[in-house]
Amino acid sequence: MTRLLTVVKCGGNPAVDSRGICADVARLVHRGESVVLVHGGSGEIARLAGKLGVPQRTLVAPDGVSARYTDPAMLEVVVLALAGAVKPAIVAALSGLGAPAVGLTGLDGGMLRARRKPAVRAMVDGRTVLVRDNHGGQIAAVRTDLLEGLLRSGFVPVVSPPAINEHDQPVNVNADRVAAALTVALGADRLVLLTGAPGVLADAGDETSMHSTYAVPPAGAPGSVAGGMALKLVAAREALAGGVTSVRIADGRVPEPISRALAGAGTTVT
Amino acid sequence: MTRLLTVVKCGGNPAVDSRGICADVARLVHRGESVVLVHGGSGEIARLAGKLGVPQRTLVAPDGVSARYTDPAMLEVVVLALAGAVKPAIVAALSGLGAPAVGLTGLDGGMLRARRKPAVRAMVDGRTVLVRDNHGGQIAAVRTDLLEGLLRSGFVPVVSPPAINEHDQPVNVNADRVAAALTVALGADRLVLLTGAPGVLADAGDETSMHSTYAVPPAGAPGSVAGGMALKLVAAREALAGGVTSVRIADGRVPEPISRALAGAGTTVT
Amino acid sequence: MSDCPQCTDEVSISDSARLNEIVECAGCRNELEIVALSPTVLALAPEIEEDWGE
Amino acid sequence: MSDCPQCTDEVSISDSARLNEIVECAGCRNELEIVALSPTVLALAPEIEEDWGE
Ligand SMILES: [Zn+2]
Ligand SMILES: [Zn+2]
Repeated sequence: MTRLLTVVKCGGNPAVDSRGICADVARLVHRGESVVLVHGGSGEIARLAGKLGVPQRTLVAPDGVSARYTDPAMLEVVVLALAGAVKPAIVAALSGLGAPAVGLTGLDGGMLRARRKPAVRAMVDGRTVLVRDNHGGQIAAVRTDLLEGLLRSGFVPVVSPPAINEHDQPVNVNADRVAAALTVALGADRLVLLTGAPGVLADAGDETSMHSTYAVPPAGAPGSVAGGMALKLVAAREALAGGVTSVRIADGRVPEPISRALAGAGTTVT
Repeated sequence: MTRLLTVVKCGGNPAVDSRGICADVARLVHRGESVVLVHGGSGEIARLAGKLGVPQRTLVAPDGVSARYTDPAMLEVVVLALAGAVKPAIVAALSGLGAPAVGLTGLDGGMLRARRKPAVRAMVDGRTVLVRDNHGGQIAAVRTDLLEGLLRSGFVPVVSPPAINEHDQPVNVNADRVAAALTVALGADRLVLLTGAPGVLADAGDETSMHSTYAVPPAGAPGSVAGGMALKLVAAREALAGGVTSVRIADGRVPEPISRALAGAGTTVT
Repeated sequence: MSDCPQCTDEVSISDSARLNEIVECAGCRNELEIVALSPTVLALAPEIEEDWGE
Repeated sequence: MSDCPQCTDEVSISDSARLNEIVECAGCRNELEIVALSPTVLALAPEIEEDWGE
């Protein structure tokens, strides 16, 4: 791949403006660059879970880090929302902007292979319990042949969870970490994680407290940042460890959010 | 494309055994043939519409032919069910059988461009009325570059509605006619339409009354066959008119349904 | 009764007529759509190529 | 009270204990999972590499 390749992750967060992100993706593509767009969909997942009467639950690890409790009913909602609602809307929007997009999940072409842990420890009412029906996992392997072929042909891959486990069952994975894993596996030049904040904040309640650079600790939970941002920093660390040289966490709520991030807005993670 | 290419359409109909169909697709792929699998999902659409409280309604044309009334809420359900439930299950099943599948809708790569009619005539309580919020349409153009690239790379494309209209909005289209249009556009060798019956029946209530060949009239509604089969015959006619030489309507409820159809089971449409 | 927008003949409308219903004008044989009720307003119905199976 | 499956020491279980709760054996320091209630049955808890953010 000789064209500049950027992996962009967008939320998730309903505050993030997906029309503006799509317009910016199309702009990059039209000037000859390649983009892989990774998306979450927490807003749509919440909306659909509510409509279908599936409770949204959270697993809190003994160290206080929390994650979505993806029981079988919630896994169904996650896949419906990401593959059946968020992704078609993004693909249609990119198409309308002249950027020929192809929507994919980690199931397609065996792209994202995950390990599902048979049990995870969680805090429930102050007690540590084992949860065995959590269909969340971590990415164990990435196949890039499908993406590389699409990029060569000029398509914009639009990728989301789920991944597929060793028993060929869907497994929910964190979309920020999907973006990081794809950046590494594709040897992409840049990873941009868009979020509903200007960047990594020293004080979560103060948008002026942004770090322009943030050195993520080499292991363990990143200190002094709240849940969602901690996971983005874990993803950023995984990208850096995999040899990615440019990792930015930037504001997804502004016009031209990717171009701004690439021009220096947001937080550079090192 | 020099490898034998077969387009297979599976339902839709919950009676059709999608595991058996996937196993047969994998068998064809493993012996070096190419397959495009087109799917509907009427069972899943009905289930999800029920859960979400969206009424399923039917438009009946003045000539008695009926079709799904896809108002905006139903279009959302159709896309959720096809792209977010039926397709991921098929892709995961094929993956588990060693056939690397890629799930697509007509939105992807601008594959299926449709015209949505601003109004359709329908019979309601014995009166002819114009319905203006039906998001169903007919296929106007097919782009094959995405599918051809995937087939060259050895992937099994798994395709369903929706298509995309001239305003880049999703439009529901009939999946049998998607299969026919793709067969023509790809110059595929064979089209197999699997259904919940042995083939085209002379008497819908008598499975022994199957036509081994059926000459579909060159225009107008095919006579003496019920709703769903009439649409399959319209699709078959479109494929034949486009130069496809082998069009079969066959039983999707049996083991190895595609192999059986290719070996002569079901109805040959001429 | 309501006037045909094409030939200005009077077109009889049943009491149970509904919005978007198609009626035929006996004068000019055009198909008309009821675009408003009470009072009834008629408009020339759009020509639509019928194609079912969508 | 219930017996530790590793060291057979007695492990005290609170009245409000729940299924799949993890308790530590004071004798051998192993982590045990409550795999049944009334009567309480304990099993060695699986070792799990903790990795959140999934
Ligand atoms: Zn008239
Ligand atoms: Zn012990």
